[in-house]
Amino acid sequence: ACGGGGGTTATEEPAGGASSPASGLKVGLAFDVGGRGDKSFNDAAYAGLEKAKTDLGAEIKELSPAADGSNRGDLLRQLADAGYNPIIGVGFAYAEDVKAAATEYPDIEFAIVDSASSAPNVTGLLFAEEQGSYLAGVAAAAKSEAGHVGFVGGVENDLIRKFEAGFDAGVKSVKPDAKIDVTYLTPDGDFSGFQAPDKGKIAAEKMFQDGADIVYHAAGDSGLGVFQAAAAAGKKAIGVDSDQRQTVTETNLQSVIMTSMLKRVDVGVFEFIKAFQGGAKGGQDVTYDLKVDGVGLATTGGEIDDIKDQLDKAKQDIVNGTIKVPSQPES
Amino acid sequence: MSADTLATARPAVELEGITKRFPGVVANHDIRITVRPGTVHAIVGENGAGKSTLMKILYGMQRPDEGTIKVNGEQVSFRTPSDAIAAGIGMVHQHFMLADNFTVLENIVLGAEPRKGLNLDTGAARRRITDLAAAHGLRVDPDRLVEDLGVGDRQRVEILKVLYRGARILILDEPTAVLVPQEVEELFQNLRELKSEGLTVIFISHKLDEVLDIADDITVIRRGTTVASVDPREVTARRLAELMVGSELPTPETRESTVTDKVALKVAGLTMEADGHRPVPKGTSITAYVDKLRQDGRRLLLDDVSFEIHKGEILGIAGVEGNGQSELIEAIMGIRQAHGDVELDGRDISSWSTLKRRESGIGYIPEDRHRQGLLLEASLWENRVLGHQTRKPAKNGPWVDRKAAKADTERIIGEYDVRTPGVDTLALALSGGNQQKLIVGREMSGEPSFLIAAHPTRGVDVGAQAAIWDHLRNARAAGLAVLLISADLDELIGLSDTIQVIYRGRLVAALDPSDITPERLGGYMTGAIAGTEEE
Amino acid sequence: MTRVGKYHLALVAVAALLLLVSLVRVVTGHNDITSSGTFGAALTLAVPLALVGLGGLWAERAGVVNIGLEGMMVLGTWFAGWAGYQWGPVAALVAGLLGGALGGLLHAIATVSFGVDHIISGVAINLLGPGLTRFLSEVLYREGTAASAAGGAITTSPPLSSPVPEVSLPVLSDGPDLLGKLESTHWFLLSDVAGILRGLTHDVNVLVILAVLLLPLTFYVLWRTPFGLRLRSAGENPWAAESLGVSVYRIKYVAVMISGAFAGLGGTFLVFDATKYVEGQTGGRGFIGLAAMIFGNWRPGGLAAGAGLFGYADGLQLRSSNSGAFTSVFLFGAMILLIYLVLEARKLMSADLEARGVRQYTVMASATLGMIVLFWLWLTVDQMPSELVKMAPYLLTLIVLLVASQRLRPPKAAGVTYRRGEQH
Amino acid sequence: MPAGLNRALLTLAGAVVAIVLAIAVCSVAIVAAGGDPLHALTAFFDFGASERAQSNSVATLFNRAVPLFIAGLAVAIGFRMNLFNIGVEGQYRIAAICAAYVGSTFVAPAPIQIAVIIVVAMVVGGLYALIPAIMKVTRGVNEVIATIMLNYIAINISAYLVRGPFAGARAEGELTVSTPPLPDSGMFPDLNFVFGWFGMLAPTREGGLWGFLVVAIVLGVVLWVVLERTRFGFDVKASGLNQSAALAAGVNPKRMVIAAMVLSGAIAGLIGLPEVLGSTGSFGTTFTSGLGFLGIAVALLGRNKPAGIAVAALLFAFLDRAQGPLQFANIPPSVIEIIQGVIVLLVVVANEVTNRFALRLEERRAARQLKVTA
Ligand SMILES: Nc1ncnc2c1ncn2[C@@H]1O[C@H](COP(=O)(O)OP(=O)(O)OP(=O)(O)O)[C@@H](O)[C@H]1O
Ligand SMILES: Nc1ncnc2c1ncn2[C@@H]1O[C@H](COP(=O)(O)OP(=O)(O)OP(=O)(O)O)[C@@H](O)[C@H]1O
Ligand SMILES: [Mg+2]
Ligand SMILES: [Mg+2]
Repeated sequence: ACGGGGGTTATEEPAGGASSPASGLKVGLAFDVGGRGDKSFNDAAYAGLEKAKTDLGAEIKELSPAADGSNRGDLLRQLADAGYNPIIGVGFAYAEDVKAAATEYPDIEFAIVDSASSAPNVTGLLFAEEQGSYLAGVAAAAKSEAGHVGFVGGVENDLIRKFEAGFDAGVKSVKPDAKIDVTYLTPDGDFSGFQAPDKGKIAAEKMFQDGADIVYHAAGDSGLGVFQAAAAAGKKAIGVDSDQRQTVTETNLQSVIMTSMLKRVDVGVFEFIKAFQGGAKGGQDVTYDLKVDGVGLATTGGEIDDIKDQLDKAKQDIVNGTIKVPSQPES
Repeated sequence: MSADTLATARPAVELEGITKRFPGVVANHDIRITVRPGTVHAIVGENGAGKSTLMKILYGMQRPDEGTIKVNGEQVSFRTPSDAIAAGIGMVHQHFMLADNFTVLENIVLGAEPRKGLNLDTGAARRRITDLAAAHGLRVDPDRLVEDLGVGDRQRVEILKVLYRGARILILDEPTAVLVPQEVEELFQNLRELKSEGLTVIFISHKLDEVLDIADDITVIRRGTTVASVDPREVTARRLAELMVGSELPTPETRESTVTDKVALKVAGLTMEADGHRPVPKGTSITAYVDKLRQDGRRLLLDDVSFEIHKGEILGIAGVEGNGQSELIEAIMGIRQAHGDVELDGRDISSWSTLKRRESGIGYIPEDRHRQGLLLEASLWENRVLGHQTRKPAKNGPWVDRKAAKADTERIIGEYDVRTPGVDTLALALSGGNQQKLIVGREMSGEPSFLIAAHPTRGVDVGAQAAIWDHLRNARAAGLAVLLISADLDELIGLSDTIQVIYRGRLVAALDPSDITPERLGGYMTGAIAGTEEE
Repeated sequence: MTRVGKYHLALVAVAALLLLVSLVRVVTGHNDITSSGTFGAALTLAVPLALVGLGGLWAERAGVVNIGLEGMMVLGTWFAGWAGYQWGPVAALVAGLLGGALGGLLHAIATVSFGVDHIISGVAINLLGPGLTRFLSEVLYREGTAASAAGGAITTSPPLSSPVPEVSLPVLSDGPDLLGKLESTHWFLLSDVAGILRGLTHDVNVLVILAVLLLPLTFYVLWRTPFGLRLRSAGENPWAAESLGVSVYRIKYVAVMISGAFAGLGGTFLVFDATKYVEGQTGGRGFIGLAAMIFGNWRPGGLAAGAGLFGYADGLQLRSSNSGAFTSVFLFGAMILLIYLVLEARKLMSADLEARGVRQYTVMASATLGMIVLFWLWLTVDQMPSELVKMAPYLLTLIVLLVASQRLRPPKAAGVTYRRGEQH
Repeated sequence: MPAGLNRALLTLAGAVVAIVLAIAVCSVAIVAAGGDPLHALTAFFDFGASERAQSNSVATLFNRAVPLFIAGLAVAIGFRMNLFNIGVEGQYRIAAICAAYVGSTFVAPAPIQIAVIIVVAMVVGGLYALIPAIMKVTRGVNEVIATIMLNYIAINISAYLVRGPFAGARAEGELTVSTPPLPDSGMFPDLNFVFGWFGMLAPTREGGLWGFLVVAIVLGVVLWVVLERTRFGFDVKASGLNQSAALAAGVNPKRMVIAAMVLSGAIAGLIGLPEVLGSTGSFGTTFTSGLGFLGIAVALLGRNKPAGIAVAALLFAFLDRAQGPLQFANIPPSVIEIIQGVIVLLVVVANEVTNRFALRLEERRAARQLKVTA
């Protein structure tokens, strides 16, 4: 997934946003279930959209689907009918709907976050979560005194399993015999696992009780429980998506967040809009990986500053292709 | 004591121009009644005449559309029963108003609980209830669950409820419908005692001899309005009936015997376990198994019940309620499992389903029409289909034949004089008596060979009673075998060709109805007299 | 007499169960089965279920079926979060109670005053609760608001302004932590008891204590006071109650609002646990709480057992994805079947003629087969597919229901639309 | 007859009042959110500017209504017997995944292919509903609690199946999982031609107007006939109204529980098919869940009668469709959920109120009649 003309869009067109007239660019965006205000994935996408508004003078419209997600396709169509172009679907769940909408509206450019391009007018905005998670794994292993770490996933779907796979590989690269506990809160299809801090707490508590000293979460709002468990146990946790040491307001929790695996959906969304304005066409994937800093580790708090060299080395190896990070866990 | 003399001067209850309308019915229309204090005042009238409605109005459960109520001379306007209770009125309803899952004590104190701190003071309540029960001869165990009680006990609980609240005016809506003569006599004894203590009793009954026995004044209601006020000493039951319905007082006498020698129903060794039916183990005979059950001290609801009913015969089962009548019926109908054999027209039907039994010619007038006989929220024609859903005229292939069912319902309405606006009326809109007539009509259709009639005229007025008896007699003459269960001993003695007494699940006596009085029969039923009378 | 007998029987059963569990733990080496961690988790998971189940109990005992508990719980979480971030836990508690009670009030108006079908009103409240709270969040927590600056967002409230106090049993489960020491020795039985006790007493949120107290309190109020008698009479036979002057409408209103308040309290507990409101954090607990209530035969004690069983299975499930502790369930099942078989076999020996029959033999044969299969599973499987582990709490509840074929006795008039003066 | 007409008019008036009140309540909310209620109201009727958008919107409306309608029917069967089948949710999920998978394993002419899929869905749904039914009749397990538990179990089973044994091939970079796609012969033909009748453009949206609409209509009619006209329907009604009377009338309650539950489950099995056969062609990550719960509201709103359920389903679909337009009008979409809840409540309240009002009218009529005869 690393190829596909990736990462080049940013350089194809020099930023000339100011010269283009404000009118003309109408960008539509459809959120994943949960919609605005999750301080995470959806909000990051919105941040990119908003940047397009201020920097590129775009007119923007963002829609949230119904709670059961049944109207994802209709939102895309309604945006298309209202003259929005390009249109972005946020989340892999949009894969089929974007594909269908793209065929129905061949003149409109679409993008989908977290899924591959499926039509000539669809750009797949992919993120190498496994690479970022690999770095998180390296950091965890390097910092773990017990040689025992954990991973809490919200919902057991393939996206979250990507995080697990990268983390796993990263940890093993530093301490091959390290113990890694893995817990998913709910099975695929039951999205409550992203909204259950109490369950996140219980899962992480167990890991800390068993001797883990760092737990990485990819569990949305349930991550809060992981932080709480870490704070109670006097151990550390690793956040996800955004720099959670900054977004979490509780001071006692901030200090347990050793680092966060950043997933720059905002960058992806903004770059896509910019490229569109520059006349780029879809039909390909753009992968936001370590190379273009589409993923990475947050350094707020300075807790991983001492292992900076180690992390940089790992990053370099991945960028070079010396290390290939798996995107699905082995078992 | 001057207040006392004043009170005697003032009527206990005065109802003036009471009118109450229900959708489609005017239940009460310009009713006027004056009840003297310290008397038993009876109110009689046909089914649906409006007696219960009137009493509910007096008790604050329903509000009159027009008219005034005076209690002890004061005009009152009751919004809820608690207002009526506060004015010293208590009511025993026609249908039991008891919470089955509560104990007797809980049922009695509800709404007037003695307290100790925040707690319910059960000790004080129990003492009070035991005192009251002793004072009025109303035996009950305060700690038993009501669902385990027989009807007689329940009736006592209802009366205790009223006395517990210190009511001075008692309304009793058909309290005797479910009692045996001894119990009725006991109740009347109590009422006379209450009367002598200065209490006022308003008493409703369809049994006119009872009314004449106990009442000091009688008011007759017809079609929702008062038609006469009579003095019981100056009126006969016959005259009273004429006032009510404009017809003669019917008697349940059967004339000549129509009993044939062909056995219609044969029941042998019917035995039912109290704590759930268990199949007889392989290799054991039923008798051995049942013997073992008895030895083990297991309670048996039915204990080796055997009898035969011939075509054209009515077999009456006498018994105080709760002695196994319901179980016997349900075993014959296949609703509850039991050991033993049931044969219909020579065929063993003991393993048949209820449906198949009905199809092969068993009719069933259940004891509790609301529970087992009707779909209250369904139309009359649908109620006609009930139990006949697999037979003509209700059925047409897999379909329900609506047209034929409606036509046949019209027939029943005509033949049995069911008072209703039409076949599409909901069953719940009919008065109890009319509901009963519909059920009798339904069960008689399709010419059953055997009929179970449980309390066929309970709560039915005299006119309708006569009609139902006529129908039973005619069918019997045509060869119908009937198992009759009734708490009305006159009915039982009058209609039956043979009477069997059931006591604690056993048939304890076979009696000849031609030379038995209700009083003697009551003796057998309560176990006071034992042994079988020779014919 | 029989009551005492039942009570003793229950004690013996609990003791036997403990023995069995301890045995399984020692054999399998999965100490987590009775660890304080597991029981702590079980408690955390059981308490909201118990609270919401109590909510159901209050309503249904008064004759109103409350399927809207989920919606009321959602209201509870939102209001607790909203008040909590501004004024702290006490305010959160009050607001959560009131939020739930508001839902209850709505349900009461619809079902009691307007005679609307109880189920439909409940379903409507389940639609309304999430809709209304989402809407409030969209208005009050959107960007640029003070709440947003304090860390709120549309899907979460800002955190509680001060932490919720937690307490432990002094000496035993805190400080010297004697129970903890005993637990870590992993002795047969003793450590199990210690683990269980410590789990239930270590670092317990004050709301847990409140919730645990509410169970006996509910029993006391409903079964020992005049008010409770009236309330239950409204659920058994409202017409009888009415005929004795009980104001059934008022009783029902009070009961349904208390029911909502309990659901709201369950929601508040979740907020306290997460230190904030999180959209969707109730996760269907309203329904499971209702199930716990039915499981418990509309009684507080049974309800607690139901919630506890579910909480335990859920906690174990969440904590066992790595250790495979869940496979010991197979052994546990096999042992239960073994005990059953021994008991049955003894019955056969006693030459009781009832006991023998084709049915009896088939039951025993299938029990034997089941035992062998379970035992074999325990020996061969060391990691179950995670989905199967996840459904264990639900499956377990079903199995317990099947085995302990109970004679359920719902309040007779529950769900019946009651109208003053219109009984049939 | 005028009485019946009166009744119908009253009911209509009640519904209108309820909807007006619901709008009023929501207007308050909208104003609180800083929006313009009038704007919002027009958004509900905003089916798009272009003809294409309009026909797409209409298709969306019906495509949403169809599964809701089927869900309502499934729930209603149980309800008519006082059987509370909350398990529709789980039944349709399990049925859909099995049907989608079985349908993808072979290729046959369209009618056969589709028929097999439908039969599999109904059988699986029915069997899954059989579990609580059997638990109820043999062990007396309350069906509410059993079906709640089985719903969660269904989620887990289907998650396991779709990722394991029933998983289909996936494109590179795709993170959704699904069963293998159905062959073309498994896709239900659309009904786009209908738009031609009204002089509208055919919808361009994927799947167009789902042909399963026809199945739903047929199902509704058949069910109406079965429930209202056959002996089975009579037995169901009798059991629902009075269990003991039904028993005494020879209706076998155990058999009825099983029959009603299985029928309910079989119909529930169809709920997922419009989507699978109409557009997605497989069961996967984005499968619409929650229809079983909405079905409860729809069934009750429609008073457990097929025609009423159809109206209720259309109303819900109408409201759901406005999710997009409302957001275009800058109204928070959560308003829809509020409106749905409020409408459900108010419509039933209005129903009760009008019923009482009608009764009162009848009382007065009776009184007048009496005066005439007296
Ligand atoms: N709540 C009600 N709603 C509608 N109609 C009613 C209601 N209560 C009573 N009725 C009707 O009012 C009439 C009078 O009924 P009521 O119960 O007073 O008769 P009754 O004299 O007690 O008859 P019975 O001897 O059968 O007890 C009947 O036609 C009955 O159907
Ligand atoms: N809400 C109601 N709507 C229509 N009819 C009613 C209603 N409530 C009661 N009725 C009918 O009115 C009649 C009178 O009721 P009541 O309680 O006095 O007992 P009853 O039916 O007269 O007694 P019984 O059946 O013993 O003769 C009953 O037949 C009952 O079915
Ligand atoms: Mg009466
Ligand atoms: Mg009557």
